[in-house]
Amino acid sequence: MTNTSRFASSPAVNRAEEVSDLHWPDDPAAIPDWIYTDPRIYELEQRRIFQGRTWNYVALEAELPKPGDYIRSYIGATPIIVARDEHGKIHAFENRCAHRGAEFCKTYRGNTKLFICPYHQWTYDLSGALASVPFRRGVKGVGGMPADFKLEEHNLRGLNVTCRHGVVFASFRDDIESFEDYLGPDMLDQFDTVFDGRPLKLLGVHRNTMPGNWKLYQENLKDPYHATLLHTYLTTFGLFVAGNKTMILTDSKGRHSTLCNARPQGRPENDQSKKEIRSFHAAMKLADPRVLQLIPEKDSPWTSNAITIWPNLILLRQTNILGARQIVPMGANQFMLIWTTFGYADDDAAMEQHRLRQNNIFGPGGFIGIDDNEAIKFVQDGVTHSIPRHGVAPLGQDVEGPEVVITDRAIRSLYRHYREEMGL
Amino acid sequence: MTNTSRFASSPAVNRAEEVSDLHWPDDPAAIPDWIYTDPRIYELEQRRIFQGRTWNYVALEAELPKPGDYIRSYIGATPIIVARDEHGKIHAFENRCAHRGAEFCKTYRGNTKLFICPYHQWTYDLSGALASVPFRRGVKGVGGMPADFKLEEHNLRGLNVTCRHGVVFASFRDDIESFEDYLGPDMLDQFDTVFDGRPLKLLGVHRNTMPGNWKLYQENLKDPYHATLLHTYLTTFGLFVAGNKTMILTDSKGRHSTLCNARPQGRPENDQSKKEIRSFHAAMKLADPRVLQLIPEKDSPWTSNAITIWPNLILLRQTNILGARQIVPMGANQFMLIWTTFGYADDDAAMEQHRLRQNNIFGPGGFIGIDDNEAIKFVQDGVTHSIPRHGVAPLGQDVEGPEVVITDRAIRSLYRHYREEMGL
Amino acid sequence: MTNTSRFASSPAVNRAEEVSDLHWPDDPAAIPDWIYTDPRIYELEQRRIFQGRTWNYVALEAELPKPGDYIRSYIGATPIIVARDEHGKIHAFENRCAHRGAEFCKTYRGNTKLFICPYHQWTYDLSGALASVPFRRGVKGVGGMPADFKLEEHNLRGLNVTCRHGVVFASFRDDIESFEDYLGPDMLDQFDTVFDGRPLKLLGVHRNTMPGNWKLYQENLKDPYHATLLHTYLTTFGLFVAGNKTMILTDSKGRHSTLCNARPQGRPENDQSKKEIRSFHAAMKLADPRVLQLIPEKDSPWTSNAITIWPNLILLRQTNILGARQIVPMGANQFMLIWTTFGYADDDAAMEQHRLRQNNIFGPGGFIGIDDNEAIKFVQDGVTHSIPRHGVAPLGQDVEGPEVVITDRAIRSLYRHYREEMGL
Amino acid sequence: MLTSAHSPTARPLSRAQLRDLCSAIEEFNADYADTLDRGDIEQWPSYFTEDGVYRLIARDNADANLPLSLMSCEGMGMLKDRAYAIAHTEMFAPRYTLHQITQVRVTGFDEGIITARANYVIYETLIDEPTRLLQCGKYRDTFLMGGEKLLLKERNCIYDTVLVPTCIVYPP
Amino acid sequence: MLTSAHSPTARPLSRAQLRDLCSAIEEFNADYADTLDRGDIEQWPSYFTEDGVYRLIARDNADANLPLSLMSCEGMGMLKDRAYAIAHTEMFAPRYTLHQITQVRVTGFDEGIITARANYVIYETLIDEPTRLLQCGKYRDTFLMGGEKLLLKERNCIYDTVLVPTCIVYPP
Amino acid sequence: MLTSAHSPTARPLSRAQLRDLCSAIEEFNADYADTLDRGDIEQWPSYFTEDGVYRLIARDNADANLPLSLMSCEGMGMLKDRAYAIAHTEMFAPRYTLHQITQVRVTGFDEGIITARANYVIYETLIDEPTRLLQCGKYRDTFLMGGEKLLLKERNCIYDTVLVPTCIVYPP
Ligand code: FES
Ligand code: FES
Ligand code: FES
Ligand SMILES: [Fe+3]
Ligand SMILES: [Fe+3]
Ligand SMILES: [Fe+3]
Repeated sequence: MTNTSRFASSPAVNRAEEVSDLHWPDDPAAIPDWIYTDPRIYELEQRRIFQGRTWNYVALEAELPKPGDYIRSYIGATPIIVARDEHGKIHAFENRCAHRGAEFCKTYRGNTKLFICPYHQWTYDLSGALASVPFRRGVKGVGGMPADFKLEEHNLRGLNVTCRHGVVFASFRDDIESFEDYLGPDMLDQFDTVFDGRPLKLLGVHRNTMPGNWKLYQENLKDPYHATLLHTYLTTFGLFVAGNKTMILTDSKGRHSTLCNARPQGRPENDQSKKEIRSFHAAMKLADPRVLQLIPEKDSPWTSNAITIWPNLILLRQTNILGARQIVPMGANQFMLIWTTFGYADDDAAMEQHRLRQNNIFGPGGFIGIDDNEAIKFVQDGVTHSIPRHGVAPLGQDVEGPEVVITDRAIRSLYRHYREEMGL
Repeated sequence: MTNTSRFASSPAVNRAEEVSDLHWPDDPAAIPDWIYTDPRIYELEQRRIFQGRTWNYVALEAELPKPGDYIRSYIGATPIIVARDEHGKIHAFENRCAHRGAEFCKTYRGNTKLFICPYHQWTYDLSGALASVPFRRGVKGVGGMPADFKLEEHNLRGLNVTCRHGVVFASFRDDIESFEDYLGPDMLDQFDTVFDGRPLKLLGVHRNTMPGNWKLYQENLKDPYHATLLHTYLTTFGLFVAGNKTMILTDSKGRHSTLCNARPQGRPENDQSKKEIRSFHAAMKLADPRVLQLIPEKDSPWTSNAITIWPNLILLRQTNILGARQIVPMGANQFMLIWTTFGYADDDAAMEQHRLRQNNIFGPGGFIGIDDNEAIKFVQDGVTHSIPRHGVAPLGQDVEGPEVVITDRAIRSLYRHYREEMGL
Repeated sequence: MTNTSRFASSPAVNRAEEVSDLHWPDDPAAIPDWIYTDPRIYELEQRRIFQGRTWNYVALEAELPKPGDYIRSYIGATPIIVARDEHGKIHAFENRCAHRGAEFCKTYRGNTKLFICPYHQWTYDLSGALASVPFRRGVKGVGGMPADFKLEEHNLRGLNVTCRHGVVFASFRDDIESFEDYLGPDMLDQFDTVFDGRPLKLLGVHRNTMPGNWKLYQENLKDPYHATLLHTYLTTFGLFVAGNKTMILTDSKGRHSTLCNARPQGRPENDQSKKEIRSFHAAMKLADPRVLQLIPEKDSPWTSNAITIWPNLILLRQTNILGARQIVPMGANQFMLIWTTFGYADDDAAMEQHRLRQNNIFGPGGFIGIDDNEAIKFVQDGVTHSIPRHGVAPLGQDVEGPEVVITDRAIRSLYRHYREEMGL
Repeated sequence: MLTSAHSPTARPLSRAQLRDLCSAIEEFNADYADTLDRGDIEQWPSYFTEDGVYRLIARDNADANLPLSLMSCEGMGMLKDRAYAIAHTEMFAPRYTLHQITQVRVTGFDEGIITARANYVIYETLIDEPTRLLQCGKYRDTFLMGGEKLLLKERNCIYDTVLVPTCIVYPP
Repeated sequence: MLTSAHSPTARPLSRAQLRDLCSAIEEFNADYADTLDRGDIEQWPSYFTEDGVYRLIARDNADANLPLSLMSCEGMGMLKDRAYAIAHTEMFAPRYTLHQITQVRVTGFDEGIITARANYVIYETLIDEPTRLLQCGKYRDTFLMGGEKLLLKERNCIYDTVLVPTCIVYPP
Repeated sequence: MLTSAHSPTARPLSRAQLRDLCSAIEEFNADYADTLDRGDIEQWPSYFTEDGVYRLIARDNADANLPLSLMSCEGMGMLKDRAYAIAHTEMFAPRYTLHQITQVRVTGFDEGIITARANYVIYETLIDEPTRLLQCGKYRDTFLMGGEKLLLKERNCIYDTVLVPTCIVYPP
């Protein structure tokens, strides 16, 4: 990275550090409200987590297949650009002009040779390096840049980039372990069940704002308890049922996790666990079952893998849906979700159509997406307006094995890691 | 109340206590701008006043006549539920799930046997007690709640409830005087002129947001000066005129008050005081006077009683209108008003129609409501954007008797009490 | 000014002073992000700059030609009223009632003898002096104002007012140099080229909000670099081109500035500097060139003068357009612009029509206005969401002469002054 | 219930009749809105019959069968009294309003009485403030057709915007 | 492309025919919107043909020729499955919605197949929250005319509000 | 005054004529809006006559009889120059706009000159920002009827949204 002298931390962040009045409760199952509501925590998270030693999802290679292709993206709340240069190499850099700070790129995606900031036309190449500034030598021999002005000292702030099986991750830090070590063997194995190296095909992108703290979304995907209770589409049609064969993995640091579920053939028999599930609609039948039809395509024992990669990525394989959800925090009580849906480049037309049809389950208009989005709003409403205290995640034990489904183990392990990173 | 260990105060509130830079002016008639604009004061008010030793209006019994009936309500900014159990007892508790904090009830009113939080289906009875949690023992003998998990330690946060003559009040504190002692004899007498014990009939509810600090509304109803100047409908038609027989009462602590006015028969003669009143329209006549017609129904000497009960209730009896206005603060510069309008259960159809017709005077579209709502916006605009200083409430003397009408006595007494409660 | 005891500073401002964590970078060309984003800086600017020893533009005399005419205006974020009394004298005072603080005047402009606050009808004359309060002596000899109540102690907060050539400036301070000394000889000369003493005629007013910090607008008009790069209408049609005869003046304190440009006859030849300008469209021709036609009306060597008068005024003479732009800050990241467009009272109908037509260039829908408004949003977006650091304004040298066009000299000199005033 | 589906029509109308009635009501609503949006409130009663009824009703009250109205005028007298109060006696900051009235639908016709509905949205603009949505809702109307001229026998405005921003000055 | 100008009509229509079709579609849209705004979602499929197609498409996906839809129903089965889910199985806070549908324009007519477009805006109101704009966009429709009755063979809703606020429960 | 009540018509029109004119103008406005909302600004001048006049006027200036316009095009030359500038030379972030045009009302007809009015609301959507109300106002139009085809001789847009959010790029 270049001109690091320009990258001093902000007063906001300095002040955010004054959180000495915040005390984490002793009960290991307790989660204090203030991690969802306090703006100082939000500022601190930007620096300690998103700008810290983390690999952040920023793009799929399939979104920028050709040299010159680029997309706008984010790390934490920071707008960035991901671009592929003429040699095919992928770069990522801040979407902030090195001159006066303009967020110069305002298109979702495109193809270009150069990025030109509109204000004063400072011009950057596909690696984010400053290529030229107008009137560098002034006009008629007067004015312009100082004699000692060096273009290379005014590049866009570059990011550390890594790709695996078509997925692009970036970090503000150079001193960080490899992505493979970051995930660890078990998560990497899960990652590779979704991204098995086959070229991907982008099907589309959805975006929505969520009226809640971004961590509530990480929790949601680490929470098998809600999965088997809230979602009629999962419970009634057996996509995720407590009775199914299940596995819950976390990495050694407890920050990443995967929920695996093996859907039985046909409809789940009316087993014991159903009684406890109000969302189970025994009578319900689909007039058009194609939306749930499983077309075998992997030799995985699992029919769904819900992978959370800390801090900003949710990977979901459910039946034949493949999707990446990018978390973009927008303050303590709001975040943006970017739902990138894809298939494999070698899908035939029928399979592509099947994935598109099945996607009715997810997204901001999906049968399951609506449940979760609303539930997260309910929680943020509660912690924002009620008398501050703490919630509890007491289910299961930390020592239990991966097959135990009614557990908050993955949530507790996340917050152990979080407290370390945040110094709380 | 239960699991008090979970009710530690919030960092926001802790930080709100740092108000040492705020100094109340020496002039007893002065009111500093910062009580209307400073977010720290707002936070402190939530804890010291709304969560302090106060009785807060939360419902009319007529809103939940049957067992299982409930309504959403608020104390301060905190969403609560008021419910009537199978034995007819009324309970109030926070609208915040004891599990992860969801604001689980999102309907104005309804009837139920149980409250089920949608996220993980924790289920509460009509008293707010946790009745069941799904998968408490896990599945197939593994997972689930710890062995020592006790339902009764995870009830919804209950409130101290009292009812008088069909009106429901609640408090976060158990160590508080009775409602009757809280009002004191004079205010209680006023309260009973509106609520004489006859069953009430709910006519409807209006809601609006007010772009001002909530205390401005308390002041407005303690301010006979504006009443006789701002409101053409009061002055021109003699509903509230300085020249009328008037009484202004406060309780011994100065926090509650009542403005009583006796409307003369017919139209007020063009007396001395009219000259000073620009809002007086001598020429004005009503094409349809029914809206102001007084149908005698009480042996009270007064035709209007404007009762302010600290901190969140305005009771208004004006001619034949009966209404309760609940104040819900929403930050330093905004609050919600909930206007609950009612009659008596034994009103005949004509009387009910008369009350409904007369209600054109009040509410967010009422002839008088518009005047006040706008005036309060004007004040908030002024104190927010001008150079901070203080306003003055100098009229009258604190020692004067209740018959003196041109006085700010009730406003000054309120703020003496307020400073004590707030430690300012 | 009166009752200054009432004008104590606000807690917000007191707390705003705690900016010890903010450090201005050593590089004289560097400008830190936090001056555009930190709310404490915004509060401090209100007090140190807008309420400090500055002359703030508040009106044109042509907006209030007759006795009793008034307009709403602002100094910093503070709403004020500018009024002409029966003797023709112009007064300015806060738009905040001395009683309870209502912003009582809610019309753009009007004519009146008295200002009556609607809440309790305190009545002020055209100088802002309190003329009367209703029921001062109460009713029937009781209540009302204390015996020692003095009207003259409750006037509206008056401002120090000065006029030059039909332009009205005001200051919260009495201990301030004359407007002429405030501008200094060179700026005064520039001011007088726009306002040569001829009576003005108001053509209209436009208002828009800008999603950026107010200082970015001052910079924009002190930035010849962008002028010659961003604006196709300037570059392609030669209205402002690096190659043109140019002059950049600042006052001795470096807070005010003027950019002068002399447009060549006809279209600028395709000179050297064009190559560097991406916004230059050699091919572009106007189907209707009247919008750019220069009708000679001044003996000035310049065809455009862009004058920035610290802190809230931009004066623009471009071709035959005459305009004043008033800056009204609305928080750290937003401000309002009030574009007042005028001609001379002795313009004939054709000249007035010409000015109106030419005004298509400026304003929130103008060919140039759009460019600048968008550019400023881009910068605020960048400094708000990227990792806080500093921008650079390195062009040119501080010692260079006024003819050097590719320079940030005026920006740097502004911030030297700014740091002194702000104590940063 | 006021918010339920439309009432059956007594005698079925031909497409052409329906279309003519519909466009007549659209014209009526355009003039009604323009009168209010010009601030010419004292003309507002002229859109009603002598016994005309106007009600402004919060949707939650309507759904709960609670009889309260935010505004309620029974007949020309109360219509005129409200118009006069707004024009001459009520205190409020000056404001611009703009109506958008869409989906006019004739739902019944019988003996010169037309029942119809429409959706409305009202934007309010205060000085130096952004334009905001003041209220959206549904008209539930009964018109009297006198020759070419339509008059409102009853207009019920059922508003979705239950949480009223500050206050409603001009009747929707 | 779905957001491009309207397709040429096969046989030119007379003004009168156009006007009649247009007002018929306006009536259709008024009823369609009223059904949804009453929350009567289970009636929604009845506005489509047996093979009717419904799609809700983000404008940026449409412009980039990406095939993904936010909602997608191919035929009556999927239409009914979505209606049932909304009515009975999905968890969401109660809400009011209000449609405004404007600029209905018939763009083609051939063999009883009508192509048309319109603009829509939907307002959403949650309990104790201000009314907010949920989504605005364009209908790109194909109607089947069966005698007097119109049914949707295809409704594509192309929405400008790419950044969806929380979620879309009821189909626009 | 531009915001005052509508001008009297020279010769009274029959209901049918009024209806036909009204629906013709509704079609015109639908196409006008669709052209702008597709971003096809260079087609915009084609909706005007050679001597067509376009003005965008703040309501407070109109009410105060101040002659300034936010945009002003006198004739085809200036219309094309503005269209070209927006399409090729002005710098602004890409945006979606959506018009809603309602209450089209024919207010006069004489010698093939039609005066009409309507209300408009424009929504603007920027990348990764919520849709916002850009402006609402009133069209005050004069159309020239050439056979079947309508063209604008004059369109005055009087906008209520006096406090413009940032800027207006595309003419309303
Ligand atoms: S801000 Fe980017 S070139 Fe100046
Ligand atoms: S949050 Fe209520 S059950 Fe989990
Ligand atoms: S606030 Fe102005 S008179 Fe009382
Ligand atoms: Fe879920
Ligand atoms: Fe009042
Ligand atoms: Fe510029």
